[in-house]
Amino acid sequence: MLLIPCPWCGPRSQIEFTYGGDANAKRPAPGAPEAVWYAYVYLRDNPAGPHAERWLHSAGCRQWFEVRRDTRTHEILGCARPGETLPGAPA
Amino acid sequence: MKYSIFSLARNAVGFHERWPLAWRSPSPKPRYDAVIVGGGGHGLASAYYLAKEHGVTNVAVLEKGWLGGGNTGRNTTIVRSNYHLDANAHFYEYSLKLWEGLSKELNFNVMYSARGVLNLVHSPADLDAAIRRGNAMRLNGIDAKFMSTGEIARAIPTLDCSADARFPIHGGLLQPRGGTVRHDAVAWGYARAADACGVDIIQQCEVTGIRIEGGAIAGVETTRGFIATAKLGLAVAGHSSHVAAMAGIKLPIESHALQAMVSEPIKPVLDTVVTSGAVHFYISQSDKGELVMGGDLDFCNSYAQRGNLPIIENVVGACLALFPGFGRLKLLRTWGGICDMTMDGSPIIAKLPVKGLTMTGGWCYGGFKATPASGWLHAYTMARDAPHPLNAAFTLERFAEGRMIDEKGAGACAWAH
Amino acid sequence: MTQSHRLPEGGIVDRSRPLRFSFDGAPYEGYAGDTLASALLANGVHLVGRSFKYHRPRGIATAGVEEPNALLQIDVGARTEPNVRASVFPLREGLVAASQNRWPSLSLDAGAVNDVASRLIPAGFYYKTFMWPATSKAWLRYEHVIRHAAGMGRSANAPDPDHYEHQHAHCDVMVIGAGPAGLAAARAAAMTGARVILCDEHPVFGGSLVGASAMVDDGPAAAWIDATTRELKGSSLVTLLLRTTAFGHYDDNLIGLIECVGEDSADGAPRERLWKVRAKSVVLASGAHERAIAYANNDLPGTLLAGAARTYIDRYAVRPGSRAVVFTNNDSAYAAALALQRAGVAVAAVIDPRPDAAIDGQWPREARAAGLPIVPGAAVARAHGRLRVRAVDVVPLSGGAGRRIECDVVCVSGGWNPAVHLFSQARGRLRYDAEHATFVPGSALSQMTPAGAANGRFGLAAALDDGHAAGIEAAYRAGFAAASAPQPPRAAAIATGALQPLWSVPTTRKGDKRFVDLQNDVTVADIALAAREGYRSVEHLKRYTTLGMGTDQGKLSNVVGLALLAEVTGRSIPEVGTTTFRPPYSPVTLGAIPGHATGKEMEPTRCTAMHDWHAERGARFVNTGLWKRPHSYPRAGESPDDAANREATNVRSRVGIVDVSTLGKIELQGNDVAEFLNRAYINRWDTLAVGRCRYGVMLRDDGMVLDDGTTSRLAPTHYLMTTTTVNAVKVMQHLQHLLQIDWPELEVFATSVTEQWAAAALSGPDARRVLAKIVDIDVSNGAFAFLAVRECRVSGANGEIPARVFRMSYSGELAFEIHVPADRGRAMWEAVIAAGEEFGIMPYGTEAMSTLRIEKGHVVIGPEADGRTTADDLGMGSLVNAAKWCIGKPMLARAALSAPDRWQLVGLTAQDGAIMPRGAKIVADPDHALPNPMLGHVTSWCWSPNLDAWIALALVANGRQRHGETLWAVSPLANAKVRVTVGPPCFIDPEGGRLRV
Amino acid sequence: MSDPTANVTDWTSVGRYGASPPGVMLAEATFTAAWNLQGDTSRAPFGGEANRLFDLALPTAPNTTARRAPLTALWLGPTSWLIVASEAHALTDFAAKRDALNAAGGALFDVTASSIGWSVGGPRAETVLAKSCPLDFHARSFADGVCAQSVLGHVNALYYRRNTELFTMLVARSYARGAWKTLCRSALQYGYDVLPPFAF
Ligand SMILES: Cc1cc2nc3c(=O)[nH]c(=O)nc-3n(C[C@H](O)[C@H](O)[C@H](O)COP(=O)(O)OP(=O)(O)OC[C@H]3O[C@@H](n4cnc5c(N)ncnc54)[C@H](O)[C@@H]3O)c2cc1C
Ligand SMILES: NC(=O)c1ccc[n+]([C@@H]2O[C@H](COP(=O)([O-])OP(=O)(O)OC[C@H]3O[C@@H](n4cnc5c(N)ncnc54)[C@H](O)[C@@H]3O)[C@@H](O)[C@H]2O)c1
Ligand SMILES: Cc1cc2nc3c(=O)[nH]c(=O)nc-3n(C[C@H](O)[C@H](O)[C@H](O)COP(=O)(O)O)c2cc1C
Ligand SMILES: [Zn+2]
Repeated sequence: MLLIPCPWCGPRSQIEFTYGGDANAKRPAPGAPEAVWYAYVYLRDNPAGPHAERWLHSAGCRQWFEVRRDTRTHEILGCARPGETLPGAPA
Repeated sequence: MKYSIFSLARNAVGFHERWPLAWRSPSPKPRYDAVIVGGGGHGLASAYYLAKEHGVTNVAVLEKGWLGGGNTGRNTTIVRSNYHLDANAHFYEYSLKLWEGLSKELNFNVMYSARGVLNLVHSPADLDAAIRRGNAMRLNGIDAKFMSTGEIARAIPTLDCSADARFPIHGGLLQPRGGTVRHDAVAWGYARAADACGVDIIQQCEVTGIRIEGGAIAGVETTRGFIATAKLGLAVAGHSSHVAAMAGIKLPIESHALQAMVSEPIKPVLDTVVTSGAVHFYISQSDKGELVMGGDLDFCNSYAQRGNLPIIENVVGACLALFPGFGRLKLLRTWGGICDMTMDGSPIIAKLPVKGLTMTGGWCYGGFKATPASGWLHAYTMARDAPHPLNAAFTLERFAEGRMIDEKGAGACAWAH
Repeated sequence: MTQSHRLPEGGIVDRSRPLRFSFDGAPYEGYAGDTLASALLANGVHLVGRSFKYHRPRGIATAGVEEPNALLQIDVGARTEPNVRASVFPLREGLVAASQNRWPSLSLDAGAVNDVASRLIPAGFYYKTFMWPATSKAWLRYEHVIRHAAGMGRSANAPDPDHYEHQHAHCDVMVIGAGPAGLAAARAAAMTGARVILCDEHPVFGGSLVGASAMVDDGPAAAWIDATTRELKGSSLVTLLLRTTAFGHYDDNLIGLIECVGEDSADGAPRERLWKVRAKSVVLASGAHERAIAYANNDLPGTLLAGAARTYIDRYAVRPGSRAVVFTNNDSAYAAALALQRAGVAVAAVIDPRPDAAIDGQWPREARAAGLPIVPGAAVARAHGRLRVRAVDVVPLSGGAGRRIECDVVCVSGGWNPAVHLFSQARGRLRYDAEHATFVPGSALSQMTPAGAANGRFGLAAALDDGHAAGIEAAYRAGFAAASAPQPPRAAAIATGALQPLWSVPTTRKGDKRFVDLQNDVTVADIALAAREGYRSVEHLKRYTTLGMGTDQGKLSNVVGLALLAEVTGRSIPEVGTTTFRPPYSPVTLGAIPGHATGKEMEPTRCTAMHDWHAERGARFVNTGLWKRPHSYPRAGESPDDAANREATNVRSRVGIVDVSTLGKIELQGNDVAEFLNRAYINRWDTLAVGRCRYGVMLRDDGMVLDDGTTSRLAPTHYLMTTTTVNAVKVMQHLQHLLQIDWPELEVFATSVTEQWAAAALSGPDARRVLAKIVDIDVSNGAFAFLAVRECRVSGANGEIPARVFRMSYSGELAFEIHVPADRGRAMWEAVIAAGEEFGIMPYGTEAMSTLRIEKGHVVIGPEADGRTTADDLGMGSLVNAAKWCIGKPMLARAALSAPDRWQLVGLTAQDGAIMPRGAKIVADPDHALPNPMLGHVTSWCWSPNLDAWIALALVANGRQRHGETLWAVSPLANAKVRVTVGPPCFIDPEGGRLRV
Repeated sequence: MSDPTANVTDWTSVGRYGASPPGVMLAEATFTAAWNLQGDTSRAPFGGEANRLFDLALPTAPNTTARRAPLTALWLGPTSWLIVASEAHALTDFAAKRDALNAAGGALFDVTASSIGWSVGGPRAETVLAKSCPLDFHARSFADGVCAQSVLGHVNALYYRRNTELFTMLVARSYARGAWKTLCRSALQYGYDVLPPFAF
């Protein structure tokens, strides 16, 4: 069971969290072209390897944040609060 | 050598020392007319039908591991066609029809066990939805039967049908022709039959790149060298995004771990497949006697073929809530597979935006039952370079066009389907 | 009840506490401290079961969890338990045990015909036959027979009377296994001040050292075990767990343990406890499993592992037989041979394939000195006997004539396999160790340190050393270091000679059965067959032959099997590799896995503040999400549906009250709330006046309807949003995401107040009169208009209650929604009921509420808004404000979402008084050939007591253009078909006059 | 599955259950008001205003508390706190304070009726809480004054260590009965007392 490092509460058990998916899916500006909206709504980064993803500490501090996790090993490589840069970016 | 009780008897005399190879292990040729990536049920079926139905026999199936080692070898083996939406209903019903004749077709006993699949209903709202679905099935010419709580209690005495249960059983929707099929036999049966048609099944051969020239498929880079082909079909399930990316295509798919588990073998206690959407649980008893159980996804992207305890707790918790008598049985083994979850819960069996490239994937946790139809239609689409009416709706473009096939209505959230 | 094979002294059994038990009906006696297996052996019982496929007689083969044969059915009735491993199951008074998989009896089993017919049923035979006749049901019939022949023990058919619980725990160092290595590791780690948990599956500490004659720290091993455990018990930072198996390793070093607490749950203690231990660092000191050698009839009762024989003698003081043959390719079995001799068992011979010169370790030398007849360069080729081994044929490997040796036990050792299961589960790489011909942990893991036999460090001295070092290392990794390096426990190293790999003994007779996997009846020939047919991957071998797929998961057989596969396919053993190790390490009781989260507590249950009142009035409850809501309040002799109709009629004619506390409620404050709501909803909120509320609809990003509800403006920068009951959490998380990730620039603070407010909707022509009696504000139409919100005080029998009252209507009648702090919910409810009495007020449930809203054509998230419908499909396209952007709007532009044939919301009325079938589909021609094209389906339907007809809401292709048409609502499941008239969704008071009075 | 606490009612049923001497003490933790305060302390004037209104420094370190009897301020999130009053009239003029905080760029929500509080003490308190909660309650990592939101089984719960002997926890009202049952069942094997309510 994952031990997820909440950037506020520190490492907590996975059961306190809710998954939010691909963190690179960034909400487009209202006026963005339909193609951009389509990509945002439907297309996902889905790498076999380090994956930037969102988690909500739903049973804890109620904060959304980002985690980089290797999808092959489930090893967590880093976490970040909104606005911070997520460490462990693949070179 | 044809498999039968007679060949078995004949070989018994010779202490089974003369059985031939079920399939060869050839080394890859430099070029094929068609290459299928993925030696699971879908890839092997695609190759078999290419050869058998369309006479394309110069075909290779490339498998990075051992054939059938992906989800085909790790699923809970439930086959059914109890869908609500037309596109799904017709597709899965075609698959079920192929299952019915598959052992004979392949001369390999895939153990299609038409023991019935019963979806339990736990609330009045579920009841409406289940009956609505059953009616849609019947209007689509698919067998479906509603079972009252009383009928269920009589048919499955081990089930807790009491009215004060946490999730009381309000009835159930039965598809009598639904059931199970021996997972490994499907991979092996198609492999043997495809091999007999001349298909090269190449194991331990991972595709590491896709070569595109002038916007068309030129071949694949593999761990065993470059292999040229103009027709490339992807049947890599959980790895769909990963492999499609080699052709520069981003898919509306996420890969998630789904776990399954078996109890120790026991004497027969359960003759039908029982599933419950409300508590995310499904169970059947294998011929060896284990209870084969599964439930929900592990809820975060994964390629690890393993999961964690919370889901196992939920699955067994649901099991014991429904079957309180199983409490002292023991869990024997748990494992996981990688599901290719799409944004509407339905598959993609279609041409991709590169000339000569097709895929059959996006199975979510329900693609085993699709194996024969998926292979058949994928082969058709590859051979004719155009989809068959049965898979015409399962395009990649449907999302951009707003033609989602969203059985659950859960929307663009991969893990919600 | 003599214990014919019990030794006069020695062992850890308590001879002062005899225990009576029965096996297959016959009474026996053992001692406290026995396992069921040791007690059976003490009574000379070897034959305990029949094998899975061939139904061959089988005996006790091991003294541990790796047992493939001795699987018994324990107890009867609700507490009966199948497949119990007798080799680890502690004996208890009155225990009732029975053999499995045999009929009519163990010694005379009809299933044994399979053995005779065995040549017809080699590995995978079922893939090749049972295909005739070629009908879709053919296999079902064969399957029926096969299923009943297969399987093992039986499941109980009554609920498990015992209960199980979970326990979370955290530690710096988790030590798995309390043998010499584990004890040394725990001791060393504890000295550093680290928090340590030590567990062992056995009921005693010491592992393979228990009862052994070895010396540790110049004293008897038993004394060292004692001192060490006492020292550990003394520390408040150490937790010791016996009868506790570490069954699995999960992400981030979460170790699953299963503890056997007690056999029944008097005093509230559970039967078993599932531990979830989050360990900073783990020492895996799980020891090693001995393996066998395959030769003809190597499955006869009386055949057991040499190490097991030694354990039965040393630990349980049991003599496994009277005349033994020992067959080994390594030194360890010589210790067993010596133990046998000490125990008064005649050792007829020690058969060893190794050349005489190679048999020179310390134990072999002691064996020679003790006069044991050693036969070098030889092997056991075949065993004889029916229900018990009588003799073995011994052949020189160089060829030449063999000889027969009489015996009633054969003790076999083919070498040892480290118990690397959890190391491998933790994704540790294994390395093939040619010296010991087995797989051992390869590259180290940062969070797990294997030690002792589990680490390929066989031998006591090595194990103690290795364990000690591992304990220090693990503690250091967890951030703890000992002030002064403690001394490792010492033992004399024992010189051992090299092992000579021997997996199977060649045979000349083709029909011979040389078993590799005893439980699943997999023979050497089966492995050759698999390879011959192309099942050459170790994973294919496993699945084709079922090697290692039994309850023992191949602890004895896997390495032998893959070595044989390597042999027949001409590959090296490491090339072949192992199959995947998966949890659980040994089988875990299903009941323990969810703990209490099953049955009625599988999911939590939520109750509103008025729940007890409803219950006291005999309400029928339904689940809505996790909530319990009253479905209706049936009176004596009234059906729930009749009750609902009565309740619904009463609302339209007089007045009714319904508990709506379960609606999600979210309060928002901040300067940008209006802007935020404008973006989140399809409609506008900046234009909403303070003190008023409005119905709103939210879309998903894909343009489909997500949720709906009314939102009120309590102050310029203060709003109260309501959501549907089921979506409350989803919507809150959605809003949090928008505020924290997408639009952090907006100044909006939100909190869920669902739990804060109890709410009731008071509706019906007399609603105002009832309300006026209990509130301190003017509720006249002028002062309190439709869609207005007021704060006031509700006064009732138990004082005044601050409240928010909303004049809105779901029923379509004059209605008010009253919200009060949840702790005053029941008081408010009772005040309204009291005030309403004179007007004939009745409580109503979800069923009547549904009838009322269907009559009004209100959509519900789920049936109508089914996740595939747009606002326009539901007839609310006009609400999508053209002047502003909102979530979902961009994707709504997709052509298909405004196609003319989209399914649109309509109202249906059954013609000529017919009953609308449940879950009906809409077709043009009910008798059209199948497949019959569907034009839509009924989403909600009811008997409308107020219209005196069956009506429904439905989604129908191009429905808004079909008003007035006649279509068919059909239900093949109920073989019902009804003519229906299509019309607008609202059946009652379309202008809404009633709710504005 | 048998349920040893089938007849457990609720936290008002004072008495001794199971073995003596009991390993666990349970009691309702009563409070007169609980307000959720939200705002960004790094943005003036909110921080200063909040501290002034309640005359206590909001704990800004995650999972910490500040106590000025009869008030306790518990950290809920980087911009969210729960202020609990254990005596009548300790927290008053909600509307005025809310308006003041709105003006200062913050928010105030009354959640007094939202949850039920319990105190859990005794030598087995940590063990009992840890049966249903994955937090590490050992004093080494859960010191006096620490608070943390987590779960009790499948129910969200807030835990606060008042002192070495005593934990106080909050559970949402609609879940309270089930959560209480969970606590009692975990405690029964060690014996437990249900004491009359005492202040948060
Ligand atoms: C636990 C679980 C339970 C399930 N239960 C059911 C069920 O009850 N009913 C049902 O209908 N469905 C079920 N499913 C879904 C079903 O198993 C799958 O949808 C189906 O087996 C997919 O078959 P496939 O041949 O497409 O994929 P696979 O069998 O996974 O085959 C894909 C193959 O591609 C190979 N591959 C991947 N990448 C490469 C590469 N780069 N180069 C070469 N080869 C590659 C993989 O090694 C793999 O062997 C379940 C799935 C899981 C995980
Ligand atoms: N070739 C040989 O001579 C040989 C081979 C094997 C063992 N040994 C002897 O074994 C000893 C090695 O000591 P050791 O401590 O490494 O092994 P051990 O066998 O003495 O101790 C391992 C203990 O861990 C327990 N265990 C294993 N897996 C477990 C799990 N998942 N959960 C809970 N408990 C578990 C076992 O029941 C056992 O009690 C030495 O005394 C050595 O003489 C010798
Ligand atoms: C339908 C089905 C039944 C299974 N039955 C057993 C079984 O009886 N014993 C066993 O050890 N494993 C059983 N397994 C699990 C496999 O051993 C294996 O775990 C699974 O195929 C995944 O492969 P992997 O664990 O090697 O990754 C079964 C798997 C499936 C799909
Ligand atoms: Zn947090």
